[in-house]
Amino acid sequence: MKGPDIVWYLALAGFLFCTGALGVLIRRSPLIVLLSLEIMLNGANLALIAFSRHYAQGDGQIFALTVMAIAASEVVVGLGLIVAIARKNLDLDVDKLSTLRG
Amino acid sequence: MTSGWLTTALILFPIAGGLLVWLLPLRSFAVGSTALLFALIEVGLWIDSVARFNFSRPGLQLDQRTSWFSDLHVSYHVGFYGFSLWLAGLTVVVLAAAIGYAFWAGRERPRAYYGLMLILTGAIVGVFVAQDLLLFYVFWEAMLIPLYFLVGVWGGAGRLRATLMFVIYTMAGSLLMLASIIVLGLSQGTFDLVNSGTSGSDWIFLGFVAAFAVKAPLFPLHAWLPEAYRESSPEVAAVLSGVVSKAAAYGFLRIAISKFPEPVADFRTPILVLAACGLVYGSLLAFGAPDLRGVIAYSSLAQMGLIVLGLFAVNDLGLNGAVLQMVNHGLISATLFLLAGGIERRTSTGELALLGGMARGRPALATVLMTAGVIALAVPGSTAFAGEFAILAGVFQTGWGWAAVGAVAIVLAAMYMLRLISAVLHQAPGSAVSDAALDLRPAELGVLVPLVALLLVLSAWPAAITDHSFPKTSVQVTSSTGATGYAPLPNHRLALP
Amino acid sequence: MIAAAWICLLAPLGAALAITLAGTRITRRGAGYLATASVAASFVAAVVAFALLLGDSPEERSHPSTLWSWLTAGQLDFGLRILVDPLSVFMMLVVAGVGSLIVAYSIGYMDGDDEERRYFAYMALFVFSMLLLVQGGNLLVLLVGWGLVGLSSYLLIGFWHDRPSAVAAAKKAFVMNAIGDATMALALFVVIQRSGSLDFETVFTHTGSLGGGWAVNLIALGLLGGAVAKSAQLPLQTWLPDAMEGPTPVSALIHAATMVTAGVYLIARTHPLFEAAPRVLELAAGLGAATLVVAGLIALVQTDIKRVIAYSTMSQIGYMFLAVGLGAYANGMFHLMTHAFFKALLFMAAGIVIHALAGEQDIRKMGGLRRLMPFTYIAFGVGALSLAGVPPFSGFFSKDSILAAALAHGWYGQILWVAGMIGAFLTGLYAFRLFFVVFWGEPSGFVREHLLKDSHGHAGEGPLSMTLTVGVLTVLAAIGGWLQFARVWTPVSDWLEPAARPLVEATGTQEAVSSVLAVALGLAGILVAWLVYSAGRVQAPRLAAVQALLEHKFYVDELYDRAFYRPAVLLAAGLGRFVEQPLVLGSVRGLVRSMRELGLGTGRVQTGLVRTYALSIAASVAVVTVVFLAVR
Amino acid sequence: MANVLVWAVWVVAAFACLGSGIAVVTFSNPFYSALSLIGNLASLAVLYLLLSAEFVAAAQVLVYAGAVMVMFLFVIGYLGERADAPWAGGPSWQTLGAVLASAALFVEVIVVIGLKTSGRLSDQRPVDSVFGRPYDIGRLFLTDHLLAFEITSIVLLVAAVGGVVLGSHARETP
Amino acid sequence: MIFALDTPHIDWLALSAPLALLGAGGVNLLAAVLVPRKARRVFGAIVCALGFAGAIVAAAILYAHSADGHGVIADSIQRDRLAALTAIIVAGSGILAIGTSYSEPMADDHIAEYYALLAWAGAGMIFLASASTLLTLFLGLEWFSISLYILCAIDRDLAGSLEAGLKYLIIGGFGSAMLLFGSALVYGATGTLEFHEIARVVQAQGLSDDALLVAGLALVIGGLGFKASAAPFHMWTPDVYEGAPTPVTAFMAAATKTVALVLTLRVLVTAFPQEARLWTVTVAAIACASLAIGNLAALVQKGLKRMLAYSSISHAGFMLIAVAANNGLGARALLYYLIPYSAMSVGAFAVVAARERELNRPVTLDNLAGFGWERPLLGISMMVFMLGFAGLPLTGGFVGKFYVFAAAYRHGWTWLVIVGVAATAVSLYYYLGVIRAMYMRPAEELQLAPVGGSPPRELVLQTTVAAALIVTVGSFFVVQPLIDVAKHAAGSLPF
Repeated sequence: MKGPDIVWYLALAGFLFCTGALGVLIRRSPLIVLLSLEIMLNGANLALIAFSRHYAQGDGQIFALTVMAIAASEVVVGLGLIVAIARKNLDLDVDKLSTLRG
Repeated sequence: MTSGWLTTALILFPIAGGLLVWLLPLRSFAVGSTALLFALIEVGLWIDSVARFNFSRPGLQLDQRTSWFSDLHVSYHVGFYGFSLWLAGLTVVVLAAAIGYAFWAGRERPRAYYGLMLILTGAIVGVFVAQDLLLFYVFWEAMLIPLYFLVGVWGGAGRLRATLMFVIYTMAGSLLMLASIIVLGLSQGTFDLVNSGTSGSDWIFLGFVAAFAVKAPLFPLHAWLPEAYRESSPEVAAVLSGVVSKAAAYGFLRIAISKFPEPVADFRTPILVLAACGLVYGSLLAFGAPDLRGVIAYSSLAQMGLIVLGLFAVNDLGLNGAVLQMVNHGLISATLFLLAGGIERRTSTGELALLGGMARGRPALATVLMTAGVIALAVPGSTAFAGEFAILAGVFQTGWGWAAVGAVAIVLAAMYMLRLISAVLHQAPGSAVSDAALDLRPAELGVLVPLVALLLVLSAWPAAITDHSFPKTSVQVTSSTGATGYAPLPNHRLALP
Repeated sequence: MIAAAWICLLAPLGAALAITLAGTRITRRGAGYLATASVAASFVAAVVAFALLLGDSPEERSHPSTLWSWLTAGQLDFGLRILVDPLSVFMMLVVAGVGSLIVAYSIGYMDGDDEERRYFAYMALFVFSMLLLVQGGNLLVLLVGWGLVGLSSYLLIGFWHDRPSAVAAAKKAFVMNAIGDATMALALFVVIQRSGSLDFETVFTHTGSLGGGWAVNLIALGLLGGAVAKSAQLPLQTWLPDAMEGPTPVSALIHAATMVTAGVYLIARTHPLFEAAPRVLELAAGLGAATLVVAGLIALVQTDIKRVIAYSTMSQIGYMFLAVGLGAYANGMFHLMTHAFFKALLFMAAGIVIHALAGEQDIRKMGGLRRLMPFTYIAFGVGALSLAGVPPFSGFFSKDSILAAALAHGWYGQILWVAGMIGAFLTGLYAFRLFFVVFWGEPSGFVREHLLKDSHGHAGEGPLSMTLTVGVLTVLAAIGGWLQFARVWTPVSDWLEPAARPLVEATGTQEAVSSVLAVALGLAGILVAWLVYSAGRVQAPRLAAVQALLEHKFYVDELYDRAFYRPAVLLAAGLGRFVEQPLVLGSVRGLVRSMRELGLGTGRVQTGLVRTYALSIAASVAVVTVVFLAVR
Repeated sequence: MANVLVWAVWVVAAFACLGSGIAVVTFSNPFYSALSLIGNLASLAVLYLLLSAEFVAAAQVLVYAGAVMVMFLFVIGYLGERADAPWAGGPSWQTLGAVLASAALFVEVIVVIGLKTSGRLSDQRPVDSVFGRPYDIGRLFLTDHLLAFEITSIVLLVAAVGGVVLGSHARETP
Repeated sequence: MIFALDTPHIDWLALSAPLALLGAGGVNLLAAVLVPRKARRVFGAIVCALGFAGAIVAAAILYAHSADGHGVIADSIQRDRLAALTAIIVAGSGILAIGTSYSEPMADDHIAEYYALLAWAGAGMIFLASASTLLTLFLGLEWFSISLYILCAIDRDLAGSLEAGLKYLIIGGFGSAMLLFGSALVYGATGTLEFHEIARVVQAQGLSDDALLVAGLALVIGGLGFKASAAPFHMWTPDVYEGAPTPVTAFMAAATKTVALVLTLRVLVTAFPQEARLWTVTVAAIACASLAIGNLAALVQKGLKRMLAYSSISHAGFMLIAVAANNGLGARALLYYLIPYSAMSVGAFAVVAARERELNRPVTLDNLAGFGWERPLLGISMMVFMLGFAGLPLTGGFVGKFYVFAAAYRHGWTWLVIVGVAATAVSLYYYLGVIRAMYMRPAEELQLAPVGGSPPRELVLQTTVAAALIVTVGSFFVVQPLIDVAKHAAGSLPF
């Protein structure tokens, strides 16, 4: 089952990662920013699993699995924050959350 | 040495005293008198160390050494040379006078005030006895912290800007010195001043020079000086110009000159130029200054220029004269600042245009100011003259032009100092001078007379210092010009065994 | 002998200190007595020293004594050292002798001043300083005394410190003298460099090795600068007339008898150094000659009684400079002594006049004092005659021998001799202008108002302390010159010979020619003065330009003001405004400000937008990666 | 043949992955973004399968696309639809910088890969049958990565506490 | 299938410090349910403090018994003195942070969770300090980061707290993603996650200029720099420090920085020794940037917390100089410096907290006027902390800076010494500005405690500050023992 070279996966992983980064950089909705972070993590995961396959060694997969769990944790906390912010009737716009500056 | 504890005691005793008066919940009077007592005992300790010091023996004495951290070979190493002994003496005397004056004048928050003064005493003494580069730096900076408070809290209306300028400017200079200390210490393998050899690095030398030149101050690095001297309370200004500036001169002597013979030779001319500029420039500005403190402040600038001139002559006359002049100027400017304080207290101004005629009916004030003033302008026969003469005679050996500049400064000194004396004492009473402005009180005399008396004693016997500062062989002529008669001295180096 | 010398030196210092420290615990009169006693003690000690020194053979009359090392530096050691030799003893006698008379005179003169104690302390300090100057055993001690007399002169000129003019005059005197001190110090630096010592004997024995050329000339010039400043010779003469702001006894002591003649002493004392630089020595003589003429001219138009005498002092010191500059040291010193007598006498007599007229010094308000103050009249007359060099008064003997020495000194000396002769005429003229205007004629209204009312309750000529001392000085001025009559009777020259061997010896003919001519010219001056100012037979020529030139003292004051003082003031102000503020202070403030600006700049990037923060991370990582990939 | 099939699957999954990724970032409505992310995760799961990471693929679908995204959708639903336009708002240099930085990172990854292909990345090592299976993963989690396993659970616990602390607002909101 | 698992040996001692804190956190979590609301504050603080104290004891024992470092638990973590010393510093900061938190006017309902999260954050940091694989590195990082996200936002009454939390979370996630992708690339380059293995593989296969490896290294440096709040990855720091509850800020400033820097050192030195030519320069550049930006921005700050945040950025710069030096002296310098630095950080923020509680509004330079005279102990302490930050003698900060510069010089980088010196000079302006505000403003500008008189004597807070003061000053005098400890800890690293 000889599929594409590992480099293709890697390119895809890189693309995902950068897409996610772009999302973080251009979006103002904290929800979408969180989603973009997930994409970045997934890009990294893809790279890890690809390398794991390349080396025929499970460490990368283990790493990817823990990343999944960590991502979930971040999402939980992030969503909790977003809900708390929404409850304080603050705008859900990271650009408006700029009372701290200077 | 067996008496090394005495040196440590000279540092720690006032600091302990400072902490004590600061922490004990004493009342104002008790705080002041306790502090004064500590200061006087400190003077006694110093006298004891003079008594134990063997002036005929070269090398470090009353030394004590303990390792501080060994991996970089840094140690607590203190001890006295002849000249540092005198500078320490200057410190304890001036600080005692300053504390006495403050005690008389009364200061708010006395516990903190006297605590800081005593701590300052210890720190300055520390600078003069430290024989380890890092320890020197520690005391050097530690000296600045109490000063920051003393100027900043108890100063005049413009004190905030003055302190900011003073502390940041001088510390910026010191930090360059820190860089130099690190480089020197690591390249030598030890931070000990006595054990380490000399260095030929210009950059390290310049780092040290930067610190000392700012602190002294050397023209044109004196931007902090006018405001710091004007805004401090008089006794702090006395300490600043009398003692703290001497720490810089001491630094030139102990480190810059004795550790860097080649760079000294390379940079002698530029430094002498700056010193000479400072001498004339300070004198001229002192002549133009509109107020008491301004005159004394700029005259300090001039005097520091003179002292540096002497130091960088690097010969017997120059070095001995410089040490003598350090002590002289310390006592003189302390006296003058305290007097200025007394006058300002009476007239609530230091503007010369508003003063005058204070000699009439105030014989003590007139006598003390006149005596201090004529000594300050280095009238022949005064100890200041002895110092100036030796310095200029020393620097003359380097080049006649330096001494010619110095001669100009002699005349200018007469001009600004007489202007000051006349503006305060003579002619018709100024608008700020009322009959309510009394003569010096006994307490003030108690502070000032000892200072003036010391000056007079030194005037009778300046050799007390010049004969007991350096081992006779410390200045070595490394190359001779082969001229006839008394060997002139283009290339000297100072070696402190 | 050494002990006597030390006592002589230290007695006045002790008195000065005692008076200062005692404060109000000593009465005003007591202070006067103490000061007088101390100076008198000095005189006695000086006499003792003189007597003892007389016992030595002439070649061994040199006894140094060091109290302790004053200033040391490595191998160099400058002791607190005195030298007792004929020259110093001669000066000690003059200083302590005239000094004690003048201090005693002051007791009466200063009576009633509310700061008498300070006055006597200063006077005692001055005598000490002057003695230190003349007794100093090395150049440094000499310089110390030199400076200290300047200091006490400053203190005494400005004694009445609520007068702005007095304070200004005092400052001027001090600063001018400081210039001299500075040039002397420079000379000393060269000496140190060349000989490694300042002791007279050592230095003089090194004179040969001083190396000709610039070094020795520089030394001599430096010393000459000091001498010129102290003795108010051209071009540093302007302070002396102003110094008349001080009390009259001060003028008598400091600005006539002793301090101002120190320059003469200096040249005599350091003559080996000057002799090694003959051009400089000639310069000194030339300056003296110029001064004696210029000062004589100015004295003609002055209206202040003390200023006239002051200019005459300058003029007479010009003679002394002329003498020592030509190498006739003994003649100069002799004139120094007689001058001390008659000039002190003139001042003190003038002081009696001033005292009687409640401080008035303008001669135009005086007149006809002859009858009202007969004693003063006689005393002043003796002084004036002596000044004019009329035999047998003292001035005749000393001045004429100077002129004779000039004649003996080749063509240069002969030019100066002419100047001296002109000076002799001028001396007679201005001295007797003063004398006739003040004493002859009818008492002016002003005089009557003061003297006839007899407001002092005294006979108008002062207390005994004044009249007695003036009397003594009158005698001395009259007969003091008999100590020496050149070529016949020369004890002064013989005495000074071991200390300062003269370079010229006038012949009998020269002596005779000079004497006759000088006396004649002096008498001519007196005659002209009588014609113009007393008899009114001749109108003084009215040359407005010359008059103005003389009244403004050749505009030297104005010149110095424009050339030195004002530039210094402007420079001080200019440096403050254009260097100190903008450059020295401004640069630091500017640095602080720019730092703050940078800080504010970083604050502007800190937008508060979380996206920006992420962008900065992403961009930085991208950059780092590129760099790593590029340089790996 | 199998290779062609693998390639085909790969291409489809890859493009789905790319498209859904871009969609997540560019949809203005968070709801659609979240849905796109589910698609993205699913397509990634396929890719994982192709890389013999079967357990990971399963977990991706079950845990990630299932549990986590459900929570996401829940919150989005709770907060209501708050759309914001991508590329809008903020300083213009922000957007420009964002694109540049992202593009730069991508180019760098490509360059890195490009530099690497001449090397060893093309030869994949053969894998045994257990590779990527639950057994293998379980073994690793209990042996080499025991600590990681435990720590992961702790992090999840922390997050849970965080969720409670941040989400429970009984006291607040009038 | 035979389930013959070769489970690794569990070195409980190596884990004892995090475990103590985990336990303390757990107890607190239970307390949130079981202990009455009024007692929770005291209980939580005590349990948490006991946890940190236990961690210190455990770490001390670990230090004593780990003279030669080695990997444990399947080489997931490293048992060595470096980790133990870091644990002690972190746990010490934790105790001080608890003291600072004690009277923080925070809502009671989450107080137990607060202490639980504090303990867990500490546990995460201590764990992270011993991480020896990229996986445990990532996990530990997230462990304490997530705890901190929550802690930042926990005081919902505090304006800016939620904003700070969200910003921290987003940027934290972004930074973690960078680190993760970097880890993936490194893994791709070497096929291993374990630090020593990475170094070995790179050495054995000559990968030192491998593109994947260096790209991964760049991303890893970015991720670590973010945690250390070094410029240009620093921009979240001021906002988060300002918005977070002050005690949390205190803990973050001290502990996060400690662990991030130690970890940066460990990763770079252990895993990437072959890449030293790249990362030393990079870290030096980052250090310079941090020094410049941190100091310049701090110059113009009015708010004290924000100013201290920028100051912490500049300190990251200072300590990164020690990392960049890449020598034993640098490691020693870093580890020594962290001791007084942590104490000063927590102490300074504790004083800020005290003033905040007095005024009930954010502390600025202006409303600090007269504080020094009013509260002598706090004033003196703040003064000492500021002097310590500025690196003046009689504080450990001086010796720390001295060692850092010495390390830079020994690496041959005198220019870096000059940069550090210049930065210090600039920093004096604002550090002394604080002292000036406290002591030197004229009386009419004094802002005394608000109506209601002096606040209750906060014995715990004052004790905390005093302890920080003692550490700050004490570390100046007892340099030798501390340096010995730091030397042994640095001995764990392959220099």
